[in-house]
Amino acid sequence: MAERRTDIGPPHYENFLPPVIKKNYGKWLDHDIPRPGVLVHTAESGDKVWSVRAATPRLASIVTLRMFADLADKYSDGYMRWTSRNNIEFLLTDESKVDPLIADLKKEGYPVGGTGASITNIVHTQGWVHCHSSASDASGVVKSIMDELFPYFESMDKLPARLRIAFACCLNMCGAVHCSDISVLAVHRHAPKIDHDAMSKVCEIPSTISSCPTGAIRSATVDGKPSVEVIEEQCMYCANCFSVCPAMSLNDPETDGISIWVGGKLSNARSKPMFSKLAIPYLPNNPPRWPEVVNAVKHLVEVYAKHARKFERMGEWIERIGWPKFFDLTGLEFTKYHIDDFTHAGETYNRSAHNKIFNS
Amino acid sequence: MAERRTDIGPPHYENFLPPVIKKNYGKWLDHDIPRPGVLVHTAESGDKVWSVRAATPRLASIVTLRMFADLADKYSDGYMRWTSRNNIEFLLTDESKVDPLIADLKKEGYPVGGTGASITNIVHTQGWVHCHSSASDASGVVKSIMDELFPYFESMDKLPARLRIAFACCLNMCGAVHCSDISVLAVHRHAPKIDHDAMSKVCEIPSTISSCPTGAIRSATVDGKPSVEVIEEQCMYCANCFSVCPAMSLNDPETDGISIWVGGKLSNARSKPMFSKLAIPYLPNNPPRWPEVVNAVKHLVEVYAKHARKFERMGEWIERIGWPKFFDLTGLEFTKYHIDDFTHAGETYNRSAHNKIFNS
Amino acid sequence: MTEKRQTPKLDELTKGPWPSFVTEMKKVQDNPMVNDLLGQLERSYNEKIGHWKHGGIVGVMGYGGGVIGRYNDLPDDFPECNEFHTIRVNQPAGWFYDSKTIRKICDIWEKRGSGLTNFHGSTGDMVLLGTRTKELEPLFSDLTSIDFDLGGSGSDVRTPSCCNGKARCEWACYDTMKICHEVTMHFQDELHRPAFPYKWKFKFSGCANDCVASIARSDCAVIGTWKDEIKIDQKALQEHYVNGGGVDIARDVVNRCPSRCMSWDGTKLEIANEDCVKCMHCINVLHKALRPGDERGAAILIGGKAPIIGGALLAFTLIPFIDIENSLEDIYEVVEEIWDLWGEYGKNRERIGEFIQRIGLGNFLEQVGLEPAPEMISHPRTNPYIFFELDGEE
Amino acid sequence: MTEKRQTPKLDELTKGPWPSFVTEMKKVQDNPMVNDLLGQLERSYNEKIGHWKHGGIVGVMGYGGGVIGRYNDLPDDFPECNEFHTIRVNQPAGWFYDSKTIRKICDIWEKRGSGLTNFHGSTGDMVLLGTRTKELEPLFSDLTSIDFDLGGSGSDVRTPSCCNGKARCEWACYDTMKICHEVTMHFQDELHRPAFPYKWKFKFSGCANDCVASIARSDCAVIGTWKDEIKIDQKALQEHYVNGGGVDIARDVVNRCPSRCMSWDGTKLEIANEDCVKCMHCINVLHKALRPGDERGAAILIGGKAPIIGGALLAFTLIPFIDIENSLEDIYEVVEEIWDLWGEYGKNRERIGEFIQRIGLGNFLEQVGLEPAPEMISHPRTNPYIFFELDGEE
Ligand code: SRM
Ligand code: SRM
Ligand code: SRM
Ligand code: SRM
Ligand code: SF4
Ligand code: SF4
Ligand code: SF4
Ligand code: SF4
Ligand code: SF4
Ligand code: SF4
Ligand code: SF4
Ligand code: SF4
Repeated sequence: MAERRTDIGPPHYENFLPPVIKKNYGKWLDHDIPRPGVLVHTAESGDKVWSVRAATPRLASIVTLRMFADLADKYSDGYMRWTSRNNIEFLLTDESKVDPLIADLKKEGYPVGGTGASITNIVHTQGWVHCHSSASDASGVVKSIMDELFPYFESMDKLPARLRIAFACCLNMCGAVHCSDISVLAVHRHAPKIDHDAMSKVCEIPSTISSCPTGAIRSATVDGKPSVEVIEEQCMYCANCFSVCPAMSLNDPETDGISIWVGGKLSNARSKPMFSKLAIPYLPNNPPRWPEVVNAVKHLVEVYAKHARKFERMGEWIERIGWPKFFDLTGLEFTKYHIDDFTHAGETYNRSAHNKIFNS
Repeated sequence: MAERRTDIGPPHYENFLPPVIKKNYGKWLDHDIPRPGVLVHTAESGDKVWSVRAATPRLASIVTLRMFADLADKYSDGYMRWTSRNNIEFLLTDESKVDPLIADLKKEGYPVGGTGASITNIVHTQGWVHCHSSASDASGVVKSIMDELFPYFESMDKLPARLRIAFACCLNMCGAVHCSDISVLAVHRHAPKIDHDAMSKVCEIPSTISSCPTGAIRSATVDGKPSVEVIEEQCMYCANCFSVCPAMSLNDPETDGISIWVGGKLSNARSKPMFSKLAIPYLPNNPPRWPEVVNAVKHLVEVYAKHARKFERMGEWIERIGWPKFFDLTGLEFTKYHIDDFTHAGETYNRSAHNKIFNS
Repeated sequence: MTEKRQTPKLDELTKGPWPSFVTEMKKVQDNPMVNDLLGQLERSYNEKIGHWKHGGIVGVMGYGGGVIGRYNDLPDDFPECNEFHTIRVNQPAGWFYDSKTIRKICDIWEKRGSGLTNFHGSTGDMVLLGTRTKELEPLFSDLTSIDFDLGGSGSDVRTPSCCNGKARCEWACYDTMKICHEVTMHFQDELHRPAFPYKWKFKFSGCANDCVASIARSDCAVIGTWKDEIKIDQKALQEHYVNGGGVDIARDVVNRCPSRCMSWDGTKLEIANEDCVKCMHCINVLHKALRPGDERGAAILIGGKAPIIGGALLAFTLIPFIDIENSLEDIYEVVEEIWDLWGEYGKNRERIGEFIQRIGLGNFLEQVGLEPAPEMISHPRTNPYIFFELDGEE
Repeated sequence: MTEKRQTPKLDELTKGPWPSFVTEMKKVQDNPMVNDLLGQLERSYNEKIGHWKHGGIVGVMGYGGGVIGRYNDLPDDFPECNEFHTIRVNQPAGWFYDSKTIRKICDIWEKRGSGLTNFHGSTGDMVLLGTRTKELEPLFSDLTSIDFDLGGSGSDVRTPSCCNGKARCEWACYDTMKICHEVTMHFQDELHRPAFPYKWKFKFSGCANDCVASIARSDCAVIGTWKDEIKIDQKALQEHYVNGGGVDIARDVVNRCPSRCMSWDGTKLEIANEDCVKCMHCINVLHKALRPGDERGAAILIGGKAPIIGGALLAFTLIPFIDIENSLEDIYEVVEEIWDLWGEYGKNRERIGEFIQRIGLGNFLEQVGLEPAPEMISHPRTNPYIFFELDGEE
C-alpha cells in the first residue's frame, strides 16, 4: 500500500487552465457582454474568450457533473469553472460554438444568464438538507424565489444595476446574508428547548451559560440534575448556546420562519460596502413554495426596479430617497423591531434635524 | 416684611424688547451684514434694525455691565441683548448711530465683530476661576487664543465659513466642546489620588466603585479603614468617580494639560451635526499664555483657511479630503491615541477598500 | 482690607486686543472677595492647579437647585474667597435686557457678592459668581423683588434657553422665546426641586441652523422646521445672485444640498421639496430669494448630552413635526410620560439619552405611547437579534 | 433496498425554469442514502422542522478539520442517511477544473458516498454531501490519490478562496489565484489542525469590486488596488461613450464618483488622482477607456465576519497598500504575529475582528508591530476617554 499522503493541499490551478487563459494570463484588455450570460474577454494579443455562464442549483448530483464534463469536452476543450456564486462557466475560443452550447444547456435544464444588471444565483446554505440549526429549508426557498425572478436572470435590461440575493437558514449566516441587496434569513423565535436529561452529559454547563450574549441562561437544578434555565424575555434567539451545547435546540415548527433584509452590498464601487437592513421581521415557513416570501422578494425587486436610477444599487437608492420613503413606496410596515436595540443601536438613531416630512 | 416669593420664573422677555422688535416680531424679511459685527434686519413693514455685536470676556464685572447699560441708553433706547456665544448686541434703529457706538465700544475695549465667516467668541467654562474639576484655566486659554486669532474676529473674508471654537476645562465638557470646529479640552492624565482618610467620611464607597465606567475602582482597606484603590492601567481619567466622591481628585500639575479636537459642527446646514475628532492628544499647561495651545489652534485655522472651499466648515473640508490628508497637511502626528477604543470604537474603523494612498 | 494682591502672571492677560477677564476682575478688586480671588488665581497660574474644593451643599430655602456651593482649599491664605458660591439666575428668554434692569442687578450684586458675573453661563443662566452662604437668602429676596428667580442645578430641569427667533430672525419657524418662556414657567416646580435621575435640559432653536446648540447640549431640543415647499422668489434670485452676489448657485448651493434635490439651469431654480431635508443651507445662502415654507412647526429631538459617562450624544428625532405653538399641552404630556418612565427606571446619573439606549428605543416608544416611525432612525437594524414578542402576534 | 420514497411536496419543486435541487437528488435516488434523504426531507417539508442532530466528531486520521459529522434524529425511519457526513474538499484556486478530474471525483463519490455535492460551499470548498464514518479514510485516500486534499472546518484556517483574477479579468491588480494557492499551501498545517480560538478565513479579490465577498466574509481580505494614476484613453472615451454607449459620463460617472474627484467638460475627462479612493466605479462603467494604474498591489483588511456573536463586521483596512506579489513573506510574518497574539489572548469563539475591538486597535497594532495610520480608520476618536501612557512620554 502506498504511503498515506496528507497536507498536499489542492491541485495546482494551472492544471485546469484552458490554453487561451494560460497564454493571456494577466494580459486581458477588456470585456463585453454580447448577450445575457455570455462574456467575451479580449486579450492584448487579440485573443478572445467567450464565457458562457449557466445557473446551477449548487446542490449537484454526479450525474449532472458528468453531463457538465461532457459539455466541456464538446465545447471548451474539456475545461470549465464555477463562479463565486455557484454558476458554472464554460470558456470557449470559438464563437460559433456559443449558441449550440447554450441550446444544450437549456435542454438539460441549466439556463444561461446572471451577468450585468441581472439577478444571478442566490448564495445559500444547507437548510433541512443537511444542517442541525436551520429555521427553514434553504434550497427550497431559493428555488421558489428564482423560479419567480427568472426573467431577471435571463435579462440585463430590467434593473438599474445588479441585484444580489442571499439566503441563510439561521443567524450563523453561512450565506453571508449580511451584505446583500436582498437577504432572506430564516429565524428562530422561540427560546431554546432544554433537554435536561442530555444537558449534563453532552454540555459543559459553565460554557453554555457564558455563551449567551444577553445573559439569558442561568444554572438550575432540574429533577435533581444540574442543568440550565433560560429567561425567555432576555432571549433573542441567536442560537449561540445551541452551537456550543446540543441540548439547547431552537428549532420549532410553529414559530420558525423567515425575515427579509435589504440594501446591503459587498463591492466598494461608488459607496462603501453596506450591511443589509431589516425590511420584514417575519414571514411564515410555508413549504414547498413559500409564497409569502416569494411575493415579498418579488415586490421589493419591482419597487426598486421602478424607482432607482441607473447604476444605483438597492442600498444606494434607499439612501438617496431615505428610509421613510422606502417604507412608503413598498407599503411595508415600520415596527419597533426595525429599530435596533443591540450594542451600537444608538448609532442608528437619526441624530439630526434632517427630515423629509412633506405635505404639499 | 413682604411674603417670600418663589417659583416666579424669569421676567417676561416682552419687558425687554425694543419697540422696533415688538412691532416687527415674527415679521422679519431679510438681513445683511454691511460690515463685520453689524447685522441689519429688514422687516415686512420696511423697518430696519441694526445690531452691533461686541466681544465680551463673558466674565463681566458690574462696572462693565453698568457701562453697557450706559451705552444702551445712549444708542439703543436702553435695550441690549447677549448672544448664545456671550457677545453683547445693541439693537439700533438709527443707522447713523452705528459708527459712534462702535467707536465707543472700541474705546472701552470691547471690539465689534464675530458675524458671518468669522471666528466669534469662544464658548467656555470656569477653569481655575471657579471649578473644582478643572485641568486648566478656562478664561486664560480663551483670552490667549482670541488675542492671536483676533483678525479673524474682526473680518469676514479670511475664512471659507464660520469657524467655532469651544473650550472646556474637564471631560464634563460644560463648554460642550464635543461639536465645535476646533475644540480645546483640558484633560487629566493621572488616576485619582485617593484621600483615604476622607473616603469613608465623605463618600459612599459602593456608588464610588460603580461610578467607574471601566471598572478600575476596587474596594480596599487602607490603614484599617474602608477605602478604594484604582487600577491605573484601567483608568482613562474621566473623573466620574470624582464627581460622585470628593476624595478622588484628579487634579495634577505635572500631567494635566490640553487636547485639541477638530471638525465638529452643530448646525444642520448641509451636513448633519458632527462630533469633533481628536487632533492633538496632549499639550502642556503653560500659563499665562499657553503658547503651545495658541500656536496649534492658529495653525489649524490657517491650514483650513488655505485649503477649504467656500461654505465648507472644518469638518466638511476634512471629510472631503480625508483624514490621512488632514494629518499630512497639518503635519500632526497620528498616534494610537487617535484610534478610538471606547464602546463604539469598531464603528470608526475604515471598513472598506476606499483609500487615497497615492504616489505619482 | 488686606493689601492689593500682586498678580504678575495674570497681568500678562490684560494685554492684547481681546477683552480681558483679568481686567474685569481688576475693575472690582476693591471687593475683598475679588482681591483674594485674584491672589488665589495667580497661585493657580504659578502652580498649574486649581484651588477649589469639591462642591458643598448650600442653597435657598425650599429650592434644591440654583446655587453651586464652592470653598477653596487655602482658607488661611485666601480667607475672603473661601466661601465663593455661584448663583444661577434664570435669564429672560433670548437674553434681552434693558438698562434699568441691568443696573438693578448690578446694585444687588454689588451689595451681596463679588461683583463678578458670567453673562451668561453655558446653559444660559445669568451667573453671579461668588458670594457667601449668609448672603444667599437676602440675595434671593432681592432678586425676586425685581422679578428674577433662580435657574436650575442638580438633577432637575435646567434653565431652558432659546435663540432670539421671531424677535429678530426671519427664519424662525416658531416663536422660540414664547415657547421657551412658557415651558420655563410651566415647569417651575421641576426646575427648582431636583427629583430626576439626573439633569434635564431644554433648548429651543427656530430652525435647523440651531443657534443655541440644542442638538448637542440639551436632553430635549426643539428645532423649527416646515413641511411644505421652500418659497422661491425667482426674480429676486436673478437680481441678487446671478452675475454678482458672490454666490455660484450651481457650485455653492445646488451641489452642496445634502439631499441633492435642487436643480438650476442658469435661469430657474427648482427644488424637489419631497426630498428636501430642511437643512437650511440654500435659504442661508440665497436669503434674499428663498424662505422656509408656510406650514411651520418644530421637530422634537431627545437625548443630547456631553460625554459623561457613556460618551457624548447628539439628540435624535423623536417627533419629526409638530405644530408646536398650538400643541404645547401635547408636548407637556409627552415630556411628563418620559419623566415618569425615566424617574422610575432610570439609574442615578443616567441622562435620558443613555436611558433610551439602554432600554431600547422601541421599548421606550411603547412605554411612552408613541408610534415607531422611520424618521426616528438613520436606518433599520442590521443585526438579526430581534426580541420577538409572540404574545402580541398570536 | 427499501422502496422508492414518495415526495409529493418536494416534487412541486421540480417544476419551474430554475434548475431544481430536487431533480438533482432524484437523479441519484438509486443510492439508498439519497432515497432516505429524500424521505427525510419530505418529512421536514411536512413538519416544518429539520431532522438532523447536532454535530458529531468524526474525521480522518491526523486531521482535525474537513469533515462535518451529521446524524439524523429518525434513525428508525431513515436508517440509510442516519450517518450523513459532509466532506469539504479544497477546491483548486478560482474553481477551474477539467472534465477528466470532474469524472474522477464523480467516480470516487459514487463509490464512497451519496453522489450529491455542493459545487461549491459558501466558503469555497467542493462539498461532498453525505457519507458514512467508515468511508472516511478510504475516501480520503482516494482523494489524495488524485491530488485533492480536504479543506478546513472548526477553529482552523478555512479553505481560502479567490476571484478568477488574472485568469480572465482585466482589472486584477495582483495574481489572486497564485497568491491564494500559495497561501493555502503555506498554511497546510494550520488548515488541517485546528488550534485557534475560532475560525480564520482568507479571501482574495483582485480589485475593489470584491467578487469573492472578501470584505464581508473573511477574517483576512486581500483586495487589489493601485497607487498611481488611473489610465485614461481619451480617444477610446470619445469613440465608445460620447454620443452613444448608453452612458451619460457626467451623470453616471462623474456624479457618482464617491470622492468627487472627476471632472468632465464634454471632451476631456480629468481625475484628481490624489483624491481617488480606487472604488472602481469609473473603470467599471467606462471599461473601454479607463484602466487601473500601473503601480498595483493590494490592501489587507482584517476582521470581516457574520453576526455571531457581537454582530456582523466588515473587514477594515490594516495595510492600505502592499506590493503583495513580492511581499508574501512579510504577509506571513504579520499573519503569524496576529495568530500568536490572538492565540494567546483570544477567547474561545472570538473571531479576530471581535478580538481587536475588545483589546483596542491601537493596542493591537502595538502588539503586532504595525504603525498606526489614518487610513485604518474612518475618523479619529470623538470621545475623550484616552488611556494615556505617561511612561512612554516622560
Ligand atoms: C465570475 C465572477 C468572479 C469569479 O471569480 O467567480 C465575477 C466576474 C465579473 N465581475 Fe463580479 N464576479 C462575480 C461575483 C461578484 C460579487 C460577489 C457576489 O455577488 O457574491 C460581487 C459583489 C456584489 C455586491 O456588491 O454585492 C461582484 C461585483 C462586481 C462589480 C461591482 C458592481 C457594483 O457596481 O456594485 C463589477 C463591476 C461591474 O459589473 O460594472 C463586477 C464585474 C465583474 C466582471 C465584469 C469583471 C471582468 O471584467 O471580468 C466579471 C463579469 C461580471 C458579470 O457577470 O457581469 N463584479 N462580482 C463572479 C460571478 C458570480 C456569478 O456567478 O454571478
Ligand atoms: C445671535 C445668534 C443667535 C442668538 O439668539 O444669540 C445667531 C444669529 C444668527 N445666526 Fe446663528 N446665531 C448664533 C449662534 C449660532 C450657533 C451656535 C454656536 O455657535 O454655538 C450656530 C451653530 C454653529 C455650528 O454649526 O457649530 C449658528 C449657526 C448658524 C448658521 C449655520 C452655519 C453653517 O453653515 O453651518 C447660520 C446660517 C448662515 O449664517 O448662513 C446662522 C445664521 C444666523 C443669522 C444670520 C440668522 C438671522 O437671519 O438673523 C444671525 C446672524 C449670524 C451672524 O452672526 O452672522 N447661524 N449660529 C448667535 C450668535 C452667536 C455669536 O455671538 O457669535
Ligand atoms: C457654570 C457652568 C459652566 C460655565 O462656566 O458656564 C457649568 C459648571 C459646572 N458643571 Fe456643567 N456647567 C455649565 C453648563 C454645562 C453644559 C452646557 C449646556 O448646558 O449647554 C454642559 C454640556 C451639556 C450637557 O448637559 O450634557 C455641562 C455638562 C456638565 C456635566 C456632564 C454632564 C453629562 O451628562 O455628560 C457635569 C457633571 C455632572 O453633572 O456631574 C457638569 C457639572 C458641572 C459642575 C456643577 C461641576 C460638578 O462636577 O459638580 C460645574 C460647576 C462649576 C462651578 O464651580 O461653577 N456639567 N455643563 C455652566 C452652567 C451655567 C449656567 O447655568 O448657565
Ligand atoms: C457548508 C456551509 C454552508 C453551505 O451550505 O455552503 C456551512 C455550514 C455550516 N456552518 Fe458556516 N458554513 C459555510 C460557510 C460559512 C460562511 C460563508 C463563507 O465562509 O464565506 C459563513 C459567514 C462568514 C464567516 O465566517 O463569518 C459561515 C458562518 C458560520 C458561523 C458563524 C460564524 C461567526 O463568527 O459569526 C457558524 C457558527 C459556528 O462557527 O459555530 C457556522 C457553522 C456552520 C456549521 C458547521 C453548523 C454548526 O453550528 O456547527 C454548518 C454545518 C452545516 C452542515 O451540516 O453541513 N458557520 N459559514 C459553508 C461551508 C462550505 C465550504 O466549506 O465551502
Ligand atoms: S446558516 Fe445556520 S442552519 Fe444554515 S447551514 Fe449555516 S449553520 Fe446551518
Ligand atoms: S438563543 Fe441566544 S439569546 Fe437565547 S438563550 Fe441561547 S444564547 Fe442566549
Ligand atoms: S468643564 Fe469641568 S472643570 Fe470646567 S466648569 Fe465644567 S465641570 Fe468644571
Ligand atoms: S477617573 Fe474615571 S476611569 Fe479613572 S477611576 Fe475615576 S471613574 Fe474610573
Ligand atoms: S436658530 Fe434659526 S431661527 Fe433661530 S436665530 Fe438661528 S437662524 Fe434664526
Ligand atoms: S433646505 Fe437643504 S436639503 Fe432642502 S433644498 Fe435647501 S439645501 Fe437642499
Ligand atoms: S474582484 Fe476585480 S479582479 Fe477579481 S474578478 Fe472581480 S472585477 Fe475582476
Ligand atoms: S475609481 Fe472611484 S473614486 Fe476613483 S475616480 Fe473612479 S469613480 Fe472616483
